[in-house]
Amino acid sequence: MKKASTLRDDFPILNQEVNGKPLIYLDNAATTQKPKVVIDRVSSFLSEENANIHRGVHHLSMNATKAYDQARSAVAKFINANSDNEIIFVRGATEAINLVANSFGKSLLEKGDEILVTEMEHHANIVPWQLVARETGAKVIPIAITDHGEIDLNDFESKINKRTKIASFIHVSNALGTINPAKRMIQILKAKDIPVLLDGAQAVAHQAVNVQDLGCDFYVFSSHKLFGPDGMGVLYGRNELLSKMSPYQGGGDMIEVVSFDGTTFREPPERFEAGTPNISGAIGLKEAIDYINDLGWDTIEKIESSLLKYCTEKLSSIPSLKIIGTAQKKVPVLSFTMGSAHPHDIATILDSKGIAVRAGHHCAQPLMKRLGVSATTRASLSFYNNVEEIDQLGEALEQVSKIFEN
Amino acid sequence: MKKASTLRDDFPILNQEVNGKPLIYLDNAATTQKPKVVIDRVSSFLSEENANIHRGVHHLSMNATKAYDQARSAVAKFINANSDNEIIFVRGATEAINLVANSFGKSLLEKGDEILVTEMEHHANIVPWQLVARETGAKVIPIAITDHGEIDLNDFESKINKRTKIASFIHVSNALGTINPAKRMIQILKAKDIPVLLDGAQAVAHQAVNVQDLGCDFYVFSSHKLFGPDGMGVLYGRNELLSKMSPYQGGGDMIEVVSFDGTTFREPPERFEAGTPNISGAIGLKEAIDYINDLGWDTIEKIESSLLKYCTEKLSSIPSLKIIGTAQKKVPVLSFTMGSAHPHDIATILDSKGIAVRAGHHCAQPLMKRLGVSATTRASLSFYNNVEEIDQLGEALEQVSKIFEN
Amino acid sequence: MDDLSDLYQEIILSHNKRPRNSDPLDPSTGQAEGFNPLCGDKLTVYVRNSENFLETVSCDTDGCAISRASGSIMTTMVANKEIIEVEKLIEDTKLLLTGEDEPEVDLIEHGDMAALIGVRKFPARIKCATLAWHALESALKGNNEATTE
Amino acid sequence: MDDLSDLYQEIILSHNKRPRNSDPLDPSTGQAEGFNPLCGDKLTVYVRNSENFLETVSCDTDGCAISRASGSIMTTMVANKEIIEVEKLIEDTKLLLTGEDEPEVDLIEHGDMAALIGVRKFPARIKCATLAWHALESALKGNNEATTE
Ligand SMILES: Cc1ncc(COP(=O)(O)O)c(C=O)c1O
Ligand SMILES: Cc1ncc(COP(=O)(O)O)c(C=O)c1O
Repeated sequence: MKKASTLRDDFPILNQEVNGKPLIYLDNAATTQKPKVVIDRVSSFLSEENANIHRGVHHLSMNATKAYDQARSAVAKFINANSDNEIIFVRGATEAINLVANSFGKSLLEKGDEILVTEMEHHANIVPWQLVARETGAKVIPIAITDHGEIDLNDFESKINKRTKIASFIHVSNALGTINPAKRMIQILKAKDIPVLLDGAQAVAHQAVNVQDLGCDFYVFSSHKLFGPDGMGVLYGRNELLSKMSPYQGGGDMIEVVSFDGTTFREPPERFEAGTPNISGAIGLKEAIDYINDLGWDTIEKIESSLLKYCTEKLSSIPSLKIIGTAQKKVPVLSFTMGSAHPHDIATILDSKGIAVRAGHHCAQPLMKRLGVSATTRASLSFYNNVEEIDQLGEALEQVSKIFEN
Repeated sequence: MKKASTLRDDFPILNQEVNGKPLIYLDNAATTQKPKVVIDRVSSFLSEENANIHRGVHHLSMNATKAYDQARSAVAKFINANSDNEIIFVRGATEAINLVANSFGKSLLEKGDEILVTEMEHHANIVPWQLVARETGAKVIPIAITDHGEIDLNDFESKINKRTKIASFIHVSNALGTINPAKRMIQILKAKDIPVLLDGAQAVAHQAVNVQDLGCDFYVFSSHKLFGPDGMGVLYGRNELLSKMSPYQGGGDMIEVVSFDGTTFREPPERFEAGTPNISGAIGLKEAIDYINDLGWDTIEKIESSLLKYCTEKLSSIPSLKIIGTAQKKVPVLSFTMGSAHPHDIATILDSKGIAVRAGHHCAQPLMKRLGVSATTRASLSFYNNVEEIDQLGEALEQVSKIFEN
Repeated sequence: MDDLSDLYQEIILSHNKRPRNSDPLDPSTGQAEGFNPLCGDKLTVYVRNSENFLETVSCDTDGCAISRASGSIMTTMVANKEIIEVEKLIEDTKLLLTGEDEPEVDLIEHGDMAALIGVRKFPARIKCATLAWHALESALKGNNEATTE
Repeated sequence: MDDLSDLYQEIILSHNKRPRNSDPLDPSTGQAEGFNPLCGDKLTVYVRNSENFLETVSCDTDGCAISRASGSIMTTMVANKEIIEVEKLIEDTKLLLTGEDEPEVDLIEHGDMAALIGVRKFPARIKCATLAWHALESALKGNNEATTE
């Protein structure tokens, strides 16, 4: 097992100064940093192996195709899909949800039908459904959350009815860190035959995900939040559903026969991957998955749960600071407010000390409204962070308090 | 000015052996290779500057946002757009066409309306229109081409009528190399107020493109065919049209205010860039554009036109070989057939000699049908190719002739 | 630390804590909203003016210290002035905050806005400082929305 | 060059030039199309069989030398055989072309298909060699489409 203290060295970006101070990167929920092996793999692909995939008989193309297919297999294993064909490569979680909303939702939904989401969704899991709702006459129904930032399970059950045609909710909250009881909720939904999409954008970097055990129909995430390259993401879909869905984008590679009299489409996953995909992105994502597998979830969870505990205590010791999101089960994401100090001012002050956090609505405006705040400051940690960094964060926040006389 | 003979050294991938022979890469229409500066830029971004863009107050995020915006400016200048806001970053040419078909086409088209394309389109410029046609009741109407592989301009004019609501055609043919008289065609279309999309996927790597001079409403291309990273592409749209178009995908960054009562959207380009984009891809594309600008179109066109001439002569000297696509104006793309030798067998034989070409329908099945072939072999050149490579190609094809007793 | 104390000066913090002229005007002749979708800052500027003269202004801000202070300072600077003077002040302020060259600060001309010059070192925050001024411009022109992007 | 001459042997080239049994069967008891969307190879296999016995087979191929030769050789190997034998031949051929281990070639068992063993060195082309066999399998099962992916 690797020592936590040396893990940082795997991430070249962490070794730099910002505003004269060592960089303390606490914006991992926005995007994670990439280990050197991932960056090097993208580089070596582009400088030694680059070719377009599919249809190519020549050596480079064959090898690129093989590497792309292997990336698909690695992803399938990573989330325990039943088959490689259940893995569709997209740009990111956002595109994956849009794909399902269009290719699955649109044909299913009728006027008056309901799409169940929660009050804590990321905009990526609200807006695509609103767009489909507008076209079909369906409605987006939010499940209430508690003041701790947990899904209100009573409200959840009460919102399920005969018009509920799809449920789509966040596995782990980007703004609060809450780990939702997805498996239990899915059981309830599946008992009523309601298809479920889980937005795993914030889940995959913190815990093992097993889509078959969860029982969801669709699962989505982004590579860039999983230590992999940007411009790459994954849609998992159960084959039974995927194989009945109509294409999303049209173009090369997703067709069987094209003629002006009519066109036939290939089976999934190809049906949903029109045009040249992000090949180096897929190959880089595989490298990131290999890195995580080498490290092991036990190690990651151990480091992260102790960081979460330490950081929660540290922040709680600052009088004017209020942690937003105090669910029982959390990943190391800490949102907070500090009296009259506005999150953007806090973030600017922290940045001047080399500390990168995010301030704002975290693409969750309805959640902010529900919690009665216009914005929060968010520190989101990963396994490469450490307690010294959290101490620095604490000190900087004390100074914020001083400046704003909280 | 750089010497052509040293240009190869800028492309690390070219310096390798395939099947024991030096790689001769003649599959540039499928994807181009990347100069070292591009690969290094992607690498340095990921290892020193990686952050999510927008909304980030901290140093890394601000700089990443700036670099992303600069990439947009570089693209705008490269194709002479009127404003940076007319440049939308997408995955590739395929996605760009799908975006226009959906956000522009769908609201415009009614039952019986006609979408004008040509018989030489890539599937990427057929299938998205067929999908919208299916939803709206419009029809996709192909303009005939001549036996030389040029657009039949009489047929073009005769196909324009009152029901013609959009024209979308290929600027340069990926299968034949034909450079279409886009400007002249656009003038005719615009005189009748018909909006025009130009598919520039194969044009941008061979000649300067000036969207304002061409007069098109939309222009699309892929970064990976322009010496840039994969998973990145560009939609240019005239602001007047873009600003009226409804969103394509929904999610973060493209919204103004999200609530369950209703959501408002930002102006272009953000409206059309939902979720985290391919940031390193955009930054790498800028580097590719800088590389091309340094090299200069004069140099590129000079090299390529002499390569085209040389290669055309070499291939024409092989008795059984028939060049498919003999337009007056061409980029250095040569499709051909050879008697009873099937393109896949030809490609395999060439590959055994280290020569990478493509065999098949080149994502242009209707074109193949029109020309009465089921597939062709295609050698597509770039400025880093040279006459020695073409000589090798010629020799290998002589051997193909021998094997198949043509 | 120097840049930081430059930014969060006493005068800024005081305007942030107790913004001047933050109540909606009644009666008013115009108003405009300012919105920065990148960070969520939101404000409304109210004006009471004739064709040539700006009588009074208020600015109600939901946002960071920089945007609140900037709006508050603005209201104290532009009231009771000829429109033509106000327009010049708007231009001067934009130049002060965003001009390419390091500005020469004229305490008479720039007034308390001079305190905001520290924002130049914080590019991410410049739009916070200009938001109220853009909204004022819109309100005077009879538009009712302004965003800084 | 050795791999290449292995692949394009005399016997393959001859089957490619003059495929055996390439006309549609009439009457036939079943047929299936084979299609490789990656390269466009297309073929139709026709069978005339009873429950236990395969009387005759034909294969009409629009494709490369490998797929044409493979289909042609197949028709000469499987006709006039018990279905059970044919099924074994199909399995053996798949193993010959795609099995993990380097196969031992049995000229009696594999017949002319042994000539196609060279394709193992050309992974991109293996599906060309198996396409006809997949289609035969489909035709015997009463399915009418097979694709190799
Ligand atoms: C003319 C043309 N249009 C569109 C495309 C699609 O490009 P991409 O696969 O990068 O989306 C291609 C690529 O093959 C092309 O050659
Ligand atoms: C919970 C959640 N869902 C979806 C997304 C969208 O991911 P992307 O922007 O990579 O498409 C994010 C990213 O912020 C997220 O946190």
